[in-house]
Amino acid sequence: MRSGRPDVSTEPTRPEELLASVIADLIGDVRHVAVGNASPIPATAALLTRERNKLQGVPRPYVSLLQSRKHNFFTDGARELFDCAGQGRIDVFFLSGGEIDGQGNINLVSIGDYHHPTARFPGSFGSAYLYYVVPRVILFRTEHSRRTLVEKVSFVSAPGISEANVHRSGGPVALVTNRCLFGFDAARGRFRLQSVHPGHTVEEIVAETGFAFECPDEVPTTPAPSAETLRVMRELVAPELAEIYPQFTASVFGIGAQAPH
Amino acid sequence: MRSGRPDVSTEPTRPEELLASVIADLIGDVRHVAVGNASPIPATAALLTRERNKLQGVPRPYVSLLQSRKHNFFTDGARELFDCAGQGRIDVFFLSGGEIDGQGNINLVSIGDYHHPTARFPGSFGSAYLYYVVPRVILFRTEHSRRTLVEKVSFVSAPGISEANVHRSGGPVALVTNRCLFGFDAARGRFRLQSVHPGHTVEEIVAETGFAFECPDEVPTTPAPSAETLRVMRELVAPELAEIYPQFTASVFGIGAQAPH
Amino acid sequence: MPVVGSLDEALVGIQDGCLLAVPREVSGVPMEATRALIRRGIRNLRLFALPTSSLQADLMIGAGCLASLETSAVSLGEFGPAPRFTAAIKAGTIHMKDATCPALHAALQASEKGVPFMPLRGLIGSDVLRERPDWTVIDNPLGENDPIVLLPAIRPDVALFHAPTADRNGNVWIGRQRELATMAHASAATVVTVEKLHDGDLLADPVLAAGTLPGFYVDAVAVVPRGAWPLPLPDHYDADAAHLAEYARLATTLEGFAEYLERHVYAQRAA
Amino acid sequence: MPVVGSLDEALVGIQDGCLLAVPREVSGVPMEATRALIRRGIRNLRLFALPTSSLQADLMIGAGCLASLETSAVSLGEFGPAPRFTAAIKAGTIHMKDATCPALHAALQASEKGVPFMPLRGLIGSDVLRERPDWTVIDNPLGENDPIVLLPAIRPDVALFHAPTADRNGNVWIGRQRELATMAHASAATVVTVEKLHDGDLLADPVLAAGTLPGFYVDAVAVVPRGAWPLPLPDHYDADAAHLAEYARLATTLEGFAEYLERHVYAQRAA
Repeated sequence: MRSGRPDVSTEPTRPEELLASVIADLIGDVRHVAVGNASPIPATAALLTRERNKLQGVPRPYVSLLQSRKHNFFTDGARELFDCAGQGRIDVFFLSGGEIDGQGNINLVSIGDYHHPTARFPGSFGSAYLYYVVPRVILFRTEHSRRTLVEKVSFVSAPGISEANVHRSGGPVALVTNRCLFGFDAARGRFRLQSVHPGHTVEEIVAETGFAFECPDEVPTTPAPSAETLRVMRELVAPELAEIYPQFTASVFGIGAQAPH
Repeated sequence: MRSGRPDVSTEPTRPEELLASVIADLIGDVRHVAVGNASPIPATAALLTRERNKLQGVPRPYVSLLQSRKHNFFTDGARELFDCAGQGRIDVFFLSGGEIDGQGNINLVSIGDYHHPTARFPGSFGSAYLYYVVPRVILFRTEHSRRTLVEKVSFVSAPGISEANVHRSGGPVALVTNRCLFGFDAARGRFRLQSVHPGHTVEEIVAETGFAFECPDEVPTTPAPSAETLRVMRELVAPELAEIYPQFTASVFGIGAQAPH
Repeated sequence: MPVVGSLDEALVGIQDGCLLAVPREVSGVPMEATRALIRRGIRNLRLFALPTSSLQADLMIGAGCLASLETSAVSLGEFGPAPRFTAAIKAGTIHMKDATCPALHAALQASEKGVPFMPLRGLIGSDVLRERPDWTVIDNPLGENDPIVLLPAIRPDVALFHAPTADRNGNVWIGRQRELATMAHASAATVVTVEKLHDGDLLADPVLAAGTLPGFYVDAVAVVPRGAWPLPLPDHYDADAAHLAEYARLATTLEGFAEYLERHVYAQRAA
Repeated sequence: MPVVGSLDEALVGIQDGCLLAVPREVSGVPMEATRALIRRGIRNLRLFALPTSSLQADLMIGAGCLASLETSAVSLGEFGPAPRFTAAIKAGTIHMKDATCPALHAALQASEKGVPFMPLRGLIGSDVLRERPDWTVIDNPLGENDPIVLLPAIRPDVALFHAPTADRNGNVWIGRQRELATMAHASAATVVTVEKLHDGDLLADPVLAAGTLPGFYVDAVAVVPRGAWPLPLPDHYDADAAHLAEYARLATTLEGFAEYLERHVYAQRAA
């Protein structure tokens, strides 16, 4: 499956690899990570977590890639993911948004008046449920701009925080973008700048972010993935991923077209 | 499978055959008849209905014998019968009772104070649901006595009638015993003697029944099954039934021990 | 007993204005049946896509078949937004009932169980809920100061999907796509297209029976090889990526969409 | 990952006082596991039998293992009443929660879906409802003057059942017995005994996968050939009628029941 590529572990880190590494560290030691459709970087991160654990003899997490046949362990139909999450069995999920605001609200529906929108996105998918019941929801948006990270979303597909009497066992823990990593403070309902990716600056983050966020005096640089993490991603994860993300694995890892279906 | 028995269609009608024939006529032209556990006579009646229709080119009803593997078409687990009934897809079901009273209430639980009973039956099974939602429930009790047919049951597993505002698309249509056939008048909430089985009398029915019932001046005798009905029952139904009721088919139809499992 | 016959016969029960339930992309989308309905000129359908849709909804919207759409998302996935869906929403030409996936599953399960509603967690504080006057918030009667959403049961007139195989008794093998069973249970009628007929009785083998929808839920079956094309039928064939890319390109304009319809829907009229 | 090991290891998680869910006679009753629990001297179990029980409940009642029992019926079927159950109810030695089958399914489905209750039709006017203070009647919030019962979600501590096979990943083939999946989904832990191990991955084959409970719901698996005996494992073996008739005869007296226990439960201690 490696199809005669050069020794991959010495190639420079790609931006997608950095983000996958950041996300893998956010996943932590959990039992079950589920990844929705059209999420190649979170899928890379989930499989990276699993493969790194496996190398250390830790037989978890289960990784359910909902778009995959091979990596999808559900047998009770399309509702099982949601039932499973409602049971508290999905520890980590990923959500994005056409817009994300400073309170962690996400908008997957439309811009402007809902009944006369100026832009329409696909729709809320399962967010209006999963955001409430999955303990660690990692927000993910590669376009970090004032267009996507806004003060207040036009439409709340799912809110970042809820009133105290609303049943809520889950919610956002972090927001990963192409420029930085924000942590989410659920008690205060706001983001906190946690690290800035190599090549980016705090000033740039402030300028490109439409919402106010907590900004410590010292903001570390996001650590680059270790050589071992890069090796696991490139040699073990990428071939697994090629089944469902052939274009992504081809462009990022240089494989995919040859991958088995 | 007929194992060298004499020509069965000339043997006299057995009481079980009469009851099965009566029940088959009550079933009518429906889509789906379900039969619970430990109900060999209703099962005979349901299969008789199907086989007679089949001979006339009518491809119904489905007959689900819940105790059977071969005659059980459910694939969604033990709940499917109830869901299916809730959808209005089960047209006929059979219920019995340790006690049955004159309002059609059935008792499958106990005699005396519920918390200190003098007798205990197995329990209500699905009756407290199916009695409400299956349009034609046929009550069936072979022991017709003042012990079983009572004025008021000790415990209402399921009521014969409900208040007007209670969702109820089903209920009892008849009560078949070893002595007679009662129809049930849902509007008046009482039974009406419809026919007396050969060899029994109206006086006997009155004497042996613990509840008051409507009794017309002229009560017909329950018609004996036709020769064709007997033939279908003995030649087509009995072998099908032997899978789940070997003792019953052996004693009534003289087959069963030889039946395939 | 269900009728096993031609596609046109099978679709007779799907009439203008009916509430039609269809599955998501990976569960067997009845694309050939969809094209046949468009050719027939069906109108005012109320489409219920469980829980999301892609090419199917976009095509029917573009062809003017839909009065309303209830689903949780419409997109062409890696091929981009669904152009006719997006245009219709912005123009206000269809009535959109935005939902969230588990709410649609739960509403069908309510119908499956014969109950008037199903409760669901989540939703409270979202604009999805705000825009659904048919969804009700109550205080959990078994709790205290605990708001919870009740979703009314949805009973589609017809469930329509594509599956790998069915037998002559109308039993349909659905495998892991168990939401198709719920969809059939919840609907007044069910119409299925299949790749091929199975010889024998699917219920006779316990292993096959475990993945089979019994025929008494099924009204009509038609054999339509590659009936999900250009969408995938999982474990059987993949999506036709080149075709979907072509659709995504053409459907961005009205002219391109008309060209697509002519070439890939109406040109098959004789079929 | 579930542990695939010995029966005693698998049963470690089933402790005195726990709420234990088990299936009906035709869905794979874990009889050898039941005997092992009796041998271990388990006490104060709260047994939840979905939706009915036979030998299993009777045996555990007679052996003094149960504090309470929630089910819709207990009987030995064609072998007559369940003698120890009947005696215990009359003597008032266990707490009986009489139910009706669909209510037990619905209460587990509530837990499966993570909702606090499930509505159910029927029941109103029955003494089953009267004797269940935990079941609530409300006026349907989406209707008018329409009383409906709400059943609180039931979350068993452990689901325990017997199945034909499992693989080394803990995936369990349950076939049509889909209430076993709901039972596992609804329970905090699941323990399964199986006839034999399946070589390979049950989820790798779409046909087998359709009847498989995924391993992430399963905590422990033990291989116990004929683990349902003397009850049947449908499609695999029938009930042992002679043995059940012997049980029915012996269990009518305390002495006979003690003799049965000694001969068929305790005598296997070494096994």
